[in-house]
Amino acid sequence: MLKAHFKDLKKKVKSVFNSMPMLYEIEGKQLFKENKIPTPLFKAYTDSSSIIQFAEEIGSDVMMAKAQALTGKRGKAGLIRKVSSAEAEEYIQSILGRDHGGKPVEIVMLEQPLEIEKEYYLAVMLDNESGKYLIIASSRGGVDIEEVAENYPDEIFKQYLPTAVEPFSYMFVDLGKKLGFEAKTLTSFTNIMTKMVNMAKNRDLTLVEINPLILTPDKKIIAADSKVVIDGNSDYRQVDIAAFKSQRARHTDLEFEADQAGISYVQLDGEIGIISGGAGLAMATCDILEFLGSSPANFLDVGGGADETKIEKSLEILSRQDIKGIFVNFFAGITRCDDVAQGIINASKVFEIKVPIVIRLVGTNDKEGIQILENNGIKAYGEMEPAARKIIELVQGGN
Amino acid sequence: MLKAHFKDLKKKVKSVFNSMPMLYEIEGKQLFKENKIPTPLFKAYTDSSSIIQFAEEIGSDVMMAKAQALTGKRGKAGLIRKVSSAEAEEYIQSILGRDHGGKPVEIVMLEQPLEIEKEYYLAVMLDNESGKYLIIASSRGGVDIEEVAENYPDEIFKQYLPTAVEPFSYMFVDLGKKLGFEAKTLTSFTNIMTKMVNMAKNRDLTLVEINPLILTPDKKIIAADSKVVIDGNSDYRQVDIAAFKSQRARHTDLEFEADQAGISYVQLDGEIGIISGGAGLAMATCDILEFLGSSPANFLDVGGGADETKIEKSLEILSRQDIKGIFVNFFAGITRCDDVAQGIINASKVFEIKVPIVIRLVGTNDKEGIQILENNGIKAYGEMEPAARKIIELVQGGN
Amino acid sequence: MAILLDENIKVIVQGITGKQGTFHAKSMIEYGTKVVAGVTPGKGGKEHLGVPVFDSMKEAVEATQATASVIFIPARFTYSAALEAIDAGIDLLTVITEGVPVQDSARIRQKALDNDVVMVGPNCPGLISPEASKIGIIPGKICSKGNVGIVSRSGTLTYEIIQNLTVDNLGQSTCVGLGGDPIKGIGFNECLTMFENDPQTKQIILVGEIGGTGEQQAADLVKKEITKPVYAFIAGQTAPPGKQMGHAGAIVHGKSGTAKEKMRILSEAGITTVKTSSEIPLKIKENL
Amino acid sequence: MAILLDENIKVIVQGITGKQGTFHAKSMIEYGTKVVAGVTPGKGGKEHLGVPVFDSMKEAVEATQATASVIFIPARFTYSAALEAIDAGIDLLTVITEGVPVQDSARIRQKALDNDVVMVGPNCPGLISPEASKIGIIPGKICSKGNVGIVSRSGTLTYEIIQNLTVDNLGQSTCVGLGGDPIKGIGFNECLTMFENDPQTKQIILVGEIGGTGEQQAADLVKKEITKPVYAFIAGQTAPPGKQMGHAGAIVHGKSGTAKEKMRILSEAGITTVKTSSEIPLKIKENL
Repeated sequence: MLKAHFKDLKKKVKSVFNSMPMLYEIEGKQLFKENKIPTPLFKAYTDSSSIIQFAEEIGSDVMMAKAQALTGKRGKAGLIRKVSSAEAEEYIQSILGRDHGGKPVEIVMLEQPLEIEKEYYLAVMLDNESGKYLIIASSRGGVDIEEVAENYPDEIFKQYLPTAVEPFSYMFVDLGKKLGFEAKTLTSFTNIMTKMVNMAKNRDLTLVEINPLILTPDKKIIAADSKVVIDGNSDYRQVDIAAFKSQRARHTDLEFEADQAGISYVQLDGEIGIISGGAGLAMATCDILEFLGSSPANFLDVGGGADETKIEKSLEILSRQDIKGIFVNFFAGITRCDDVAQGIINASKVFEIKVPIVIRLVGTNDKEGIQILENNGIKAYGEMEPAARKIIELVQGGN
Repeated sequence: MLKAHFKDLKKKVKSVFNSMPMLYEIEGKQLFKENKIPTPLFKAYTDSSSIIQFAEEIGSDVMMAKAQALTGKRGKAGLIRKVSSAEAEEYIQSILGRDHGGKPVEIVMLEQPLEIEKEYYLAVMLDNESGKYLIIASSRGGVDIEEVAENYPDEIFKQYLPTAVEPFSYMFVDLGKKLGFEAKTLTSFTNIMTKMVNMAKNRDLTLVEINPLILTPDKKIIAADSKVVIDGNSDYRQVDIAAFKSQRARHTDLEFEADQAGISYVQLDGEIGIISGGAGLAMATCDILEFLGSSPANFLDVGGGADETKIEKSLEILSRQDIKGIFVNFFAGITRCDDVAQGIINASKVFEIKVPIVIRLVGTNDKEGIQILENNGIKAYGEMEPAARKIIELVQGGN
Repeated sequence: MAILLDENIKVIVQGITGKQGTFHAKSMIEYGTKVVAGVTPGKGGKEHLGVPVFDSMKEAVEATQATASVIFIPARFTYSAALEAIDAGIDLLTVITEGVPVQDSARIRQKALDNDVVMVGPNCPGLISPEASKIGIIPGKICSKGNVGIVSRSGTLTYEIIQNLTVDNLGQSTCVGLGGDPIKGIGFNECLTMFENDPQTKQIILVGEIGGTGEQQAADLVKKEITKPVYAFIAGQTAPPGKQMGHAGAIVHGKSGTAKEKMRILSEAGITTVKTSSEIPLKIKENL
Repeated sequence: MAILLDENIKVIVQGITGKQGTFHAKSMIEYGTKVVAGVTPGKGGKEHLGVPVFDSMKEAVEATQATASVIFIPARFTYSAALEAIDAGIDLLTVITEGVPVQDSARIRQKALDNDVVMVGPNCPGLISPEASKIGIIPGKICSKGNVGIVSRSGTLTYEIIQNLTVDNLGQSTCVGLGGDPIKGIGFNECLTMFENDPQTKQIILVGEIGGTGEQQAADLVKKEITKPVYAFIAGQTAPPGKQMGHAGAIVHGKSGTAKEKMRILSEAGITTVKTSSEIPLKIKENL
């Protein structure tokens, strides 16, 4: 069953619209350190003096320099390299600012190189299907784990743990043995597992992935990498995590601004800007533009219960994007059509909307909303497809 | 049922030998503050400048000065008084060092006086019978609650809560209503309850008692007193609490020294010092001395699995007490008689034991223990009563 | 008959005195839902919208014998409110609130499972059995009574589909908005089974989205156990590939998260899939 | 017959490779207890005292089908060890460890109750059915087989009483040391009921202490349901009044905590109470 699903994973879609943001490796490792999960010594690069200091700290002239990025394949992109302290500065300067996955590298991490006896893969994720923590582990770590899952499905081990259960070392003895740990390394492993699950619980992490988890020749188990995904809904109670630099870096400036205003906004590269409410309808709005021969310039979901201000803000954000038209598409449930209409009118008073705009407004308080628009000389559509056709016609003219 | 049990509560014994130590009021209130349970403003008195500062802080010239003590009846003893800032210094100096319950007053707390609309009683205790948290509350607070329990048993409300359950405000709505809270005060109360239970759980408190809990004329609920009992077994994970000043103050110096060595030692006023293992046997050892016409000079339980060092330490402690004889009484289970014997021999080499000593040694490895004693010319008894008679005879001579 | 709710179901609104609670409780009452009580701690004893307000769910359930509750409470207090509803003995718990920490949702879900409570949501529009009762925020006027059952992961998109059906004289038995969060209460399969067993329901519409594996599991179930015709629409068909939940997510979910893949699997299970929501009524009418 | 343990019970020692674990496991084996396994994480696969050591209780139970475990583990790890034993499906859990945080004990106790596990301790000497099996640290050589059942809140004091009985040719059916901690597993009443139903037991001795209310509850039970003669000794008769658990403790326990009061209540229930432990054999012989 596993095998069947692993062909073309690289391009797998897991919604661009989710609120499950990733941390930088170095931020993940800060959380590891807080939770006493062993990591190599590490330090953020600040200037050349930090390199000298770090070399002293680790008692070695050789260190890893790792560009911090929210997308993978850093190794292949030449963004991770083992360097001597003499080479480090030049190498780091060469990668700082380099584009990776559409973002410039802004942070470089210095790390103690490790001697490796064996590499493991380890992940704790909050599993959507079961609603439990799912632990995934393999003794074939350090490589593309998805290929391992495809080629050696029997060497991928899984264990579920209810979220309400307090984790203890004994719960992970079986798993540790399957991975081949024994004696002292077995207890090290079960302790690390316990800490990982506790960290996930206490810090509202939806994924903690370590690949590779390293066994050193002197039988220490160390997390050599970190991939940590947080739960955006928990920002209010994980204020320090929400403030990590990666949380700003994962957005374009406009996206970040929208995010701060509680709006889900993703920049795309089409011609028509959209404003909608509800992820499903917003996606369907993008879809219908494509199907009808145009393209969305963005995904924008004001979220449930949006008020006038959010509508105004959405229009303001679109006004700063290079677009040919705006398609406002609401089927209001918890949001109210009069709020949407009022927001549009308010916005149009504050700044000029220079491109054609088509508004489709149905649902809660739609009569009131339509009335507000009509009072301002704007016609509202009742159905999505005719409205979509209209905005495309306005944008593309007679073509 | 309640009524039947409340006649002579003042002298109720709850084991002098327990490890459930109480905190000073001011320490309890520090915990309240940490847990956002509302208290009056308070401050520890340090010198006359602290009085001036505090008067400014509370914006009033009048304050409460409260001697800190581990025994009750402070009010009746004149150790609590409402004073002006001009009077405070003199009053505080008059009570500092004054004896209360066998201990000199060492700490005085300054506190903001409160306007009172109504007084309540509130307690969260870890209940031994049920193994659950037991909440006890009454709207007849501020007075002797045991009398309330006797005279108005229907106005004492109880609620049990399993220790594993996460407390939430909704669980305390019923209780709050029984106490007569409503509207805003109801939610204040349920919030306070939630915080109290969380505090008890997180800080290993076996009792949190507030009497009175005060409702002010402007409808604020405030903890005007605190009685907090901690769990000595949890000292290793509540290091800051274990370090509170009250934890030293509840012992005599000798008791404190014994406590630090893991020995349960309580000074009494009899003639024969005892060393025993197990609280039950140690108590029975005290009892038998009384029954046979003598008296114990102390209670001393070395605890389970005591080694030579603890025995040595016990003898050393007794050597500093004014006693006429020593009765060592062991029926060893997890402790080993050879360890006990060796400890006695070791001690006798380090310092002279000036009073008669009778040793009764039975149980695990008793042959080995008796052999060790015999090698040193000491005879061991096999039964408790003959041994007790012997030490009394040695101490009291031919009388 | 419909599923989950009929005209007799008694509903308590948690957070009834808040802005959203007030607005939507009113709309529910106007629709004919038996809203028998509201709960707002500290406001017990009052009346709001003509409905008695209680300080706790326990009191509200004891006083009204209601079996359902709907939560309009800010995200950070939703966990406690949901546990309170379950502790009070509710059978059907609908959580409208958006932005609930996923770990909270996981724990509510577990507690609901342990107590045989049907949980819908969070971050969902709720449910409606047209002309009988609605719980949540689905606009009542777009619905009409009939024999199409709808189960959807999307909120607003569902309204779209309901409206299209109503315009085309295809009434609905019950519409269930499951909610868009990764961890939620009941899913497609629970609803498919209920619709299969509901005499009123003759066709079933399933509205999915990219991400997750609920649609694939639904396909499995439909193949094996559902005899009524099923139609499906998946939102996000043109969405660009985005971030995934690490390799762990890939190991668990494989590539199954794309709209294209979902539609392929659903089609293979004999489900009629459509590209735009407006096609659904046409397809249903074709098959009638 | 005896209660709780007989010659067939298979026992796992948790913490077998530690100092205490080694010493007392050896003593249990020498006494004839079927110690079938030890558990020390990280030491699985070895042998210790001729017994296989496992990394986890789960493995040990699976390999040996043992139904009892005894814990010799430092206090701060006892909570986890106890939960592990319960999770592994043990029926009888004996916790010897002293100094366990009371909240931990409360939670272990709850979990034991939820899983129908008989928990003895913590801070207890364990149990022994003479000439059959012992679990814990009661010195075997002072015991002899017979028909006196003993249940005690004290450890060392119980040895005293056992020895007096043995010297006087009064053998024991089972001796249970409940432990001296405020919150513990089974209490007097569970044991009294088992002794009542045990054909081997003809007399029962109850050893109490000051504090708590277990003795009073025992008195109630004896009055109502125990037909066999019961003898009681309470330690701490001369103890000076000490600190109490605040007023809350007083409200719950009243003045019932003194030895004098306990003895009065026990006497009223028809129990023969004695002032010194050495009187017990005399009283039993009088009544034979």
